[in-house]
Amino acid sequence: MNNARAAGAPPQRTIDIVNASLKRRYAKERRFRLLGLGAVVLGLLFVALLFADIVGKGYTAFQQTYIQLPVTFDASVIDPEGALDPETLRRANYAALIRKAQREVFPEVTARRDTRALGSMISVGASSHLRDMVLADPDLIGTTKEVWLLADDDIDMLVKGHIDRTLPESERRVKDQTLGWVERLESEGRIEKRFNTIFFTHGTSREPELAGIAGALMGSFYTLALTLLFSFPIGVGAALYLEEFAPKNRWTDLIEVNINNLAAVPSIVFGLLGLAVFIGIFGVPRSTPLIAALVLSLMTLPTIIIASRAALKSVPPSIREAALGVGASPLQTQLHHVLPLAMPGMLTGTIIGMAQALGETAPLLMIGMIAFIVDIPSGFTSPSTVLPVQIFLWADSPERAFVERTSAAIMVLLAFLILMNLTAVLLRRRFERRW
Amino acid sequence: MSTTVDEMSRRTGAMSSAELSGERESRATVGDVTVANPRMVCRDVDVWYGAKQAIKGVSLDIGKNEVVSMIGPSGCGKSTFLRCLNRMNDTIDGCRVTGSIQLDGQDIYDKGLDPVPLRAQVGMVFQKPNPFPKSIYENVAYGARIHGLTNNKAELDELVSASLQKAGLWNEVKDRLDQPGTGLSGGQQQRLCIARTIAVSPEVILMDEPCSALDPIATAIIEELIDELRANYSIAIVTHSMQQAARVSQRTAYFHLGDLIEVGETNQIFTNPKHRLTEDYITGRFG
Amino acid sequence: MSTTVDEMSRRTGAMSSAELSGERESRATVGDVTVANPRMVCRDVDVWYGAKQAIKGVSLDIGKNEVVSMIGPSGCGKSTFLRCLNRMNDTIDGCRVTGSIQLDGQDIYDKGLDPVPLRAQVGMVFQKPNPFPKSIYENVAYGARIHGLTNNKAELDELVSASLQKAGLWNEVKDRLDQPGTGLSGGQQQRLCIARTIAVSPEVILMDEPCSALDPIATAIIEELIDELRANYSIAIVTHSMQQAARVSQRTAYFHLGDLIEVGETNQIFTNPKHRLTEDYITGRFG
Amino acid sequence: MNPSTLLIVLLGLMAFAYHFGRKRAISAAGGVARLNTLHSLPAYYGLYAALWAGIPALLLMGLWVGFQNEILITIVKSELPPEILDGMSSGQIGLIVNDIKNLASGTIVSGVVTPEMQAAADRYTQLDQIARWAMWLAVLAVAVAGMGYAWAKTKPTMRARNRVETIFMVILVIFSSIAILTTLGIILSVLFESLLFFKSVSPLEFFFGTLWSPQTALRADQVGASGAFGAVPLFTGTLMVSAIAMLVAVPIGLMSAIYLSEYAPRRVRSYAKPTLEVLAGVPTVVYGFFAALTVAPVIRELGISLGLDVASESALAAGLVMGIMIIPFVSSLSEDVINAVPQAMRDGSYALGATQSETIRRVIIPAALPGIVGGILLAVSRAIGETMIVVMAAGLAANLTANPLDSVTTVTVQIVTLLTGDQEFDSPKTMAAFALGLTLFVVTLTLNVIALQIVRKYREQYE
Amino acid sequence: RDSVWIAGSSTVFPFSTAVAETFGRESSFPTPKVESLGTGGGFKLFCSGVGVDKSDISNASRAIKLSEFEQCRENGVTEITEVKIGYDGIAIANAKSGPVIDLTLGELWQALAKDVPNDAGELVPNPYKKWSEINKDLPDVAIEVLGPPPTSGTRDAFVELAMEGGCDSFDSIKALKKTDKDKHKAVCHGIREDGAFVEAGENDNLIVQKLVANPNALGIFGYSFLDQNADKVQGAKIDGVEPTFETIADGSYPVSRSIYFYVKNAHVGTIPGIQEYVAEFTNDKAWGPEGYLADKGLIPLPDDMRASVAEQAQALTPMEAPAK
Ligand SMILES: Nc1ncnc2c1ncn2[C@@H]1O[C@H](COP(=O)(O)OP(=O)(O)OP(=O)(O)O)[C@@H](O)[C@H]1O
Ligand SMILES: Nc1ncnc2c1ncn2[C@@H]1O[C@H](COP(=O)(O)OP(=O)(O)OP(=O)(O)O)[C@@H](O)[C@H]1O
Ligand SMILES: [Mg+2]
Ligand SMILES: [Mg+2]
Ligand SMILES: O=P([O-])([O-])[O-]
Repeated sequence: MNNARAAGAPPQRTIDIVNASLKRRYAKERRFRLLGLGAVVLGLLFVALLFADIVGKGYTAFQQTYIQLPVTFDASVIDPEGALDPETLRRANYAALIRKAQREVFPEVTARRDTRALGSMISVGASSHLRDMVLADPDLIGTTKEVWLLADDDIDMLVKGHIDRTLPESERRVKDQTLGWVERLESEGRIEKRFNTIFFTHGTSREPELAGIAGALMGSFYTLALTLLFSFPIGVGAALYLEEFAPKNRWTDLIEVNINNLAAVPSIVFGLLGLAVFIGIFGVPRSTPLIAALVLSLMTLPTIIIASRAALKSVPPSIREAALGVGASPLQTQLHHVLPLAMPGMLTGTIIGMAQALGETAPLLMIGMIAFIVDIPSGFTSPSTVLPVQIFLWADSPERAFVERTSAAIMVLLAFLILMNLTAVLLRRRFERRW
Repeated sequence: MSTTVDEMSRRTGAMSSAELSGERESRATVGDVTVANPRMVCRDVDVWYGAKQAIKGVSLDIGKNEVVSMIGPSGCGKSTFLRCLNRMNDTIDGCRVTGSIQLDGQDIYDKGLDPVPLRAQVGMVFQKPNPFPKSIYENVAYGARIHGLTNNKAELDELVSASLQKAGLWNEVKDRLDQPGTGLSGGQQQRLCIARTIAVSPEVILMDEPCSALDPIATAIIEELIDELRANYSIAIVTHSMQQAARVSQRTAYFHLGDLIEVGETNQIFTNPKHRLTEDYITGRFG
Repeated sequence: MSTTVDEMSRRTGAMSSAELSGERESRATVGDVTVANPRMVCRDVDVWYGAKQAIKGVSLDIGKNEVVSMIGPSGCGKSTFLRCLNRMNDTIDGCRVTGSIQLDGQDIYDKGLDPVPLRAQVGMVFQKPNPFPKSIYENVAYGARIHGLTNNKAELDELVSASLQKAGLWNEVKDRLDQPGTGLSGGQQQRLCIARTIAVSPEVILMDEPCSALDPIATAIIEELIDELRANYSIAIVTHSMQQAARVSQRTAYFHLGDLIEVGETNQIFTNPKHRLTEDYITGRFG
Repeated sequence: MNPSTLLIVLLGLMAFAYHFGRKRAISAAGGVARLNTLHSLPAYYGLYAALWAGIPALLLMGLWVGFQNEILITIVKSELPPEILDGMSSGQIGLIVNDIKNLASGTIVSGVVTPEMQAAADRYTQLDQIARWAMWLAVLAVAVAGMGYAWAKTKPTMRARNRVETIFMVILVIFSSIAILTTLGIILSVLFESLLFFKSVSPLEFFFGTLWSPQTALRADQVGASGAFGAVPLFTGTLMVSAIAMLVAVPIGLMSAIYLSEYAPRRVRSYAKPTLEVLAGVPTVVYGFFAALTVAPVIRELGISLGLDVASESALAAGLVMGIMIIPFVSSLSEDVINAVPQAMRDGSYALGATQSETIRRVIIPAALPGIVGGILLAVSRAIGETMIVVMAAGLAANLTANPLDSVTTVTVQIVTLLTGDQEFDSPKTMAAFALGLTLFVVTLTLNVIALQIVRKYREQYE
Repeated sequence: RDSVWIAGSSTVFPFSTAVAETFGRESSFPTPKVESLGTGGGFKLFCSGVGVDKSDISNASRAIKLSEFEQCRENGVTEITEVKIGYDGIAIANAKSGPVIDLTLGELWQALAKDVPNDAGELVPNPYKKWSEINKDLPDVAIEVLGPPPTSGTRDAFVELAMEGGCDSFDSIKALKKTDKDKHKAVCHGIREDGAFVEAGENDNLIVQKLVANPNALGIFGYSFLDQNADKVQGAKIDGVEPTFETIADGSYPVSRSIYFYVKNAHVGTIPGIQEYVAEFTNDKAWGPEGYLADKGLIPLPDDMRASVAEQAQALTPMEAPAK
C-alpha cells in the first residue's frame, strides 16, 4: 500500500516507519511540552518576583509608629471662654498641648533648639487628631489622658529599622539626641507600631506619615468605572459591526488597519488628543476622572476591538448558519449565539485593556492628573488623581518614608487590579466552552 | 472515480475540461420545470463561489403540498441550490446569486426583502448537523422563542416535546433535555436539527440529506414526518438515496455539475429517464 | 418513535426504564464474537460518558483481511465503540473505557501503550467530515508529513494524488489542490477525509459512516476501495445502509442501546438473524 | 433635582415604556392568543417604545446640561451693569462669572461683594432654579411624547424588530466610527505642529539624519555643528527595544498559551491565566524600577564577568522587562482563540497518529493564526508605544547602534521628555515631539498594512 | 472654581504642595490644586490667558524667559508677580562605598564637556576616559556620570552654573566670551555624548539607587535627595565646599540655583485664596530657616532678601519684563 515508496523496494509498513521515527518525535513532543511548561513557570515566576519585590518593600507601610504622651486637655488653651463653641474648639492651638505633654516627659529639655527637635518627633497631623478627639467628646477638656500620637516620618523610619542606628551621626537623618529620646521612649513603652489606618482613609499629603491612598484609589475607581462604561460597549459594538455586519471592502480594511494602528500609538499622544479635543474644544474639566476616562477609553478601545474581533472570528460559521436558518435576524444571531461564544475572548481583551488603563501614567501627564490633590474625590467631575500617578509622584519624592508607601500603593493597585480581574475572570469562565 | 468521470465524459461526448471548470453555456433542462400551483419559482439561477460557477441557469418550481427531491453526484451543486432558496448563501463570503427566485410571487432576492421572515418561512436542515452549543431543550425552543410562537413555558415545553417526538428523538433525550446538544451522537444531532427546524413550523422546508446519518428506523420516522408535513407545506429534499427519493417525493430533479439536467415526476424519472446522464446515474451505470 | 421503543421493550420483555438509563447487566451476545486470526480483540468493553453508560460489556474480534460492519439504531453506541478502538475517546472529557481491547495481542489501553503509533496503525474516518482548515493537498499530505512517510516532494505529490484517486475525489479537485478543504461540498469533504486516512496506510481502518454523504457512484468507489484494502488490512465500518453492510462486509455486528446483540457472518445476519431484536431491525419491523 | 436624579427617573420611565409598549402590542394583536398576528415579538414593541421614550429625551437632556450654564451666564451677563464688563477680555469676564457662581453657591469669594455682584448672584440662583425645573419638564415631556408616538405607531403590522435593530445598527456604526474619529483627531492634532516643525527642520535631516540631540541644536550657531534632529537613532532604538521585548514575549506568551489550553489541567489553567494577566496591569513605573535597579545591574555584572562592555543602561534590560510586561497580550489572547478551535480538528489530527505537539503546531496554531497574530500585533504595538520602562532603564542617549548592550532611546521616550520637561513651548524642540508622533504613526500604519496582508494570506478558517 | 490652581516645575512641586497642604489645613480656603508639569509646561498653561480654565500660579525652577513673558502678555496676562522662594542646591554625589570626591568646577567640566582644550589650548573632542587622567588625585576609574535629561530644569541649572563656571576657569575659553559669545556658550554648555555622561531620567530617587548599585558612578540631583539619603550617598566637594544646608544658603557652594513662583495678578480678587496662599508661602513659618519648607529641603533666601521679596509678593508688585 505504500505506493509512495520507490518501486522495487520491499513494501514497508507504516508502523515501522512510525516506530522508527517515534523516539525522535517524542523527544520533540517532550521538548515542546517542557517549553510550554517552562514558559508558564517563567511567566508565573515573573509575577511572583514582582510581587515579592513589591511586598517585601511595602509591607512595613501598613504599620505606623505612634508615641504615647500624657496630654492635658487644658481648658485655658482649648476653650478659654468655656462656651464650648465648636468654632473655638476647632481653632484652638492643639500643638501647644503636645508641646506641653512633651515637656512633661522630658522635663530636662529646655533649650529652644532642643524643644524644636523634640517637637518635630511628633507629626504635624497629631494636633488635628487631638482636635477631633475634643470635638467628639468635649468632656475631655480639663482632663489628662495618655494619648497615642502619630510620630513623624523620620521617627517612623527609625523605629521600623529603615534608618540604621549604628551609622555615624553625620550620615543619619535622626541625630543622636533624638535617637536617645526615642530609645528612652521605647524603654518606657511609649512607642508602638500600630496598623496604619491613615494610609487607607486619607488623601495624599506631603508628610509621609499623613499620606494616604484613599484619594487616588477613589480616583482610580471613578476613572476605571467610566472607562469600562465607555470602552466595553463601544469596543464590543465596534468589533461586532466591523466583523459581522460591515461590508468587506477596502474601506473596512482601512478601518481594520487603522484600529490596529491606534494600538501602537504611544499613550502620551492620546493625552495630547485629550488636551486638544476634550479639554480644548469640549471644555471637559481638567484633572477629573471624566477626562481621564475619556482619554483612557480611547487608549483601550483598540485593545478591546482587536481582541473582540479575533474572538468573533473564531466562532465557527455553522453556528451562525444554524441560527439564521431558523429565522433569527442577524442581530439576534449575534446576540444569542455568537456573542456568548466570543465572550471569553472579548472579556480577555477587556481585562487586559482595563489593566493597562489602570496602570497608565503617561497620557495623564497631559490632562492635569499629575497633581497634588488632597481631598478624596466625590464624583466624576471632582479633581482627583489616580493610583499610578500617585505612585509616580511618591516614587519621585525625596522623603525616605515614601519608599515603602510607594510599594504599598503598588500593592493597593495590584489588589484593585486583581479584584477587577476576578469579576471578569469569573464571568469569562461562565462563557468558556469547547465544541 | 478518475476513470468514471473520464468514461462518462467520453460517452456524453459533450464535456471538455473547460466544461468541468464551468465556462460553458448552461444546458437546457429536460422535462417540465413548472408546476400548477407553485410556492417557489426559480428562474435562471446562477451561483458563483468567487470565480467558480457552482449553479448554472437552473429553473425549477416547488409546488404546494409537494416534496421535490434533488439528486445528483456529490459536488454537483445540490446544497448550493438549496441554500439559495432561503438566502443562506448570503452568509458565504464571495458567493453570488443571480436570476430570480420567488416565494409566493415575491422575489426573495429583492433589495427590500427582509431575509429574516423569509427564513422563518423557509426552514432548513443542514447537511452537517450543527446544533447550538446549548442544551437540547434550548436548541429546539430557540426558534419559538425568537418568533414568540408560544405564550408560556407550558406551551413551549409542549412544542419542544412535540417537535422532538416528530423527529423521533424524544425517547432518547427526554431525560437529558438540559444537556448540551453537542454531546449527542451523529444521528441524534441530525434529528435534533430536524426538530429545531420543524419547531417553528416553516411553510417550506429545505432538507439537505436529513437522513444521511440515520438508521433505517429513524429514517422511516423522518420520511413519515415528511409525508405528514407535505399535507400543509412544501418540501425540497436533497438525498443520495434513490430509494428515499422514490419513497418520499412527488417530483425529482437531477443535477449534474451545476446543471439541472432533468426534472419530472419521480416515477417517471426512476422508471423512464429521458436524459442519458439521468439514466446513467439512476441505473448506477454512471461509471 | 415513542411508541416504537415502548412496544419494542414490551416485546423483548426485559427492558424497564432503568435499563434504558443503563443500570443493567449487559446482555450476552448471540453468535460467535471471535475469529480465527484476529487483529483486534475486544472483551467486555464498557464505556461511560460521565454517569451515562454508552457501551455495555461488548466483546468483539476484528480479523485479518476482513471487513466487519456495525449496524444498529442511531445512538446505540456504534461510534462510541469505534472510537474506542484507536483510543479517540481519550479526547472526550469524562469518557471512561474499561475492559480489554487488544491489537495484535497488545492491550491498547495499557498504561504504557502509546496512542500515537496506535492511531497511525488504526486509522479513522469520522462521522462528521472534519477537514483541516488547510489546502486540499495539505489535508492529504498531513499524515505523511508528520510520520515522514515520503522522502521528497515528488513522492508526496504521488501519494496525495494516489490517495485522492482512490477516494474518488481526484478529478473534482485536481485543479484546486491549493484551495481550502473546507470549501468543498459535504460529500467531497467526506472523501477528502477518507483520502487523508488512507494516505498513511493504516493497517486497521475504522470508518464511521463513510458513505453517508455520498451519492451511489461515489459510494461504489469507496466500497470498491474497501474491498481492495481488505486484501491487506482489517476494516471496521459503521453504516446505516444494510445493503452496504451486505455488499462490503464479511461479518456484521448488531448494536442496540449499548449492547452488542448479535454478531455473525453477514449473510447469516441478514438472512437468518438469531436474535429477535436483530431480526426486527433488519426486516424494518423495528417499530 | 439634579441631573442624575432625572437620569434615574428617565430610566424608570423607559422601563415603564417598555412594559407599556409590550402590553399595547399584545392588546393590538387581540390578546395573548393571537400574538402571531404581530410582526415582531411583543418585547420588540416594548423596546421600540422604550427607545422612543429614552433616546430623544436623553439627547435633549445632554444638550440641556451642556448648554444650560452657557445660556444662564449669557442672561446674567446681559443683565449686569455694562460698566462692570467694559473693556474686559473674555477670560476676565469668565473670572467675574466665576465669582458670581461662587457667590451663588455660597463658597468663599475673594474681594468685596458689591451689590451688583450680589444681585447677579441672586439672579443666577433664581435662573438656575427655573432652568432645572424647566429641564425636568422638558425632558419628561419629550419622553412622554416619544412614548405617545410609539403608542400611536404600535400596530400589529409595524416592523418593530426591524426598527429596533436599525437603531442598534446605527449605534454600532457610531461606535465603529469612534475609532476613525480618534485617528482623525490624532492626525489632525499632530499634523499641524508637525508641519510647523518641518518648516524649521528639513524633513531630509529628520528622516535620514543619524544624530539626535534636540537640546543643543537650533541654537543659531549650532545647527549642524553639534546636535541635530536626525531621527534615525530613535527609530533603530525603538526597533531594537521592541524586538528584544518580542523575543521575550512571543515565545513565552505563545508557549504559555499552548501549554495552558492544550496541556494544563483545567484548574491550573483557570488560575495561571488570570495570574499572568496581572503582568499587564502592573504600573509601568514599577517595571521601570525593576528594569533599572534589578535587571540592569545583573546584566551589567554578567556582561563584565564575560568580558563584555555593557552600558549601565542597556537596551537589553529595558527590552527584557518590557517583554515581561506584554506576555499576557500574547498569552491570553492566543489562549482564547486556541481554545476556540473545534475539537473535531484535534480529533482529525490525532486519528492520523499525530502527537499532541504535532497537532498543535500543524493544525491548531494555523487554525488559530488570525487571533494569535492579533495578539502579537497588540503586543508589538504596546512595546512600540511604551515609555516609562525605557526612560528609566535605557536612558535617553540617542545612540545609533545594533548592540543591545548599548544604551538607546526610543521615539516615545523622546516625545515624553520633549513635551513634559522644561521646554520653551514654542520651540522646534517641542514641535519635534509632534513630528515624531506623526512619523511613528505612519511607520506603524505601514507595518499594520503588511501584517494584514500576511494574515489574509495565511488565514485558515475552520468549517 | 473655588480653589487656587498651581502648576509647573517638578522641582518646586514638593515645596508648593507642602504649603498648599498647610494652607488648606489651617485656613478656611480649600486646598489648592498643584500640578507637576515641568517649568515649561507650567508657563505654557499660565501664559495661555486669563480665565477660570487657566492656572493662577506657575512654579518654576528658573526665571521666566522673555519669550514666555511676551507670550503671556500677548494672551492678556500682563501683570505677573515674581516670587523667588529660595535655592535648590545641585549635588554631585556618589555611593558611600565609593571614595570621597573633591573636584573643582574646572575638572568637572573637563570630565563632562564635549570638547576640551588640549595642552596646546586647541579644542579637541574630550579624550578623558578616567578621572585620574584629568587629575591624578582623582580616583582611577572610568568617568560615568548619571544626570538629568536636557528637558529638566535641574539639567539647565547644572549646565549654566557648573559647566559654564568650570569652563571659565580656563583662560583661553573665558577669553572667547568676549570675542565669540556663541562659540563660548557652545563650548561651555556642550555635554559629551560618548557615554560618559548618562541621561538617567527625571526621577532623582532612581539616580540615587543607581549610584548605590554602581559605586564608580557619580550622579547629579537635587540637594533634598542628598539630604534624605545621607546614609547611602555622599556629596562631592566642589571647589572644596561640601554641599550642605549652610554652604548652599550662604552661597559658598557654587552649584545652586534660585527657584520661583509666578502669580497671575489678574486672578487675584476673583479666585479666592491666592493672596492668602502667597502670604502663607512667604511667611517665615514656611520658608524661613526654621520653617517647614527647610525640612523639605528648601534652602532659604538670606533674611534681608526674604523680607523684601515677601513684601513685594504680598503687595503683588508686578515684575518688569525679564532681560533677554
Ligand atoms: N460526548 C458525549 N457526551 C455524552 N454523551 C454522549 C457523547 N457522545 C455520545 N453520547 C451518547 O452516547 C450514546 C451513543 O452515542 P454514539 O455516538 O456512539 O451513537 P451512534 O451509534 O454512533 O449513533 P449514530 O448512528 O446516530 O451516529 C448516545 O446516546 C449519545 O447521546
Ligand atoms: N464555500 C465554497 N467555496 C468554494 N466552493 C464551494 C463552496 N461550497 C461548495 N463549493 C463547490 O461548489 C460545488 C457544489 O457544491 P455543493 O455543496 O452544492 O455540492 P452538493 O451537490 O451539495 O454535493 P454533496 O452531495 O457532496 O453535498 C462543489 O464543487 C464545491 O466544491
Ligand atoms: Mg451538499
Ligand atoms: Mg455515530
Ligand atoms: O520640572 P522642572 O523643575 O525640571 O522644570
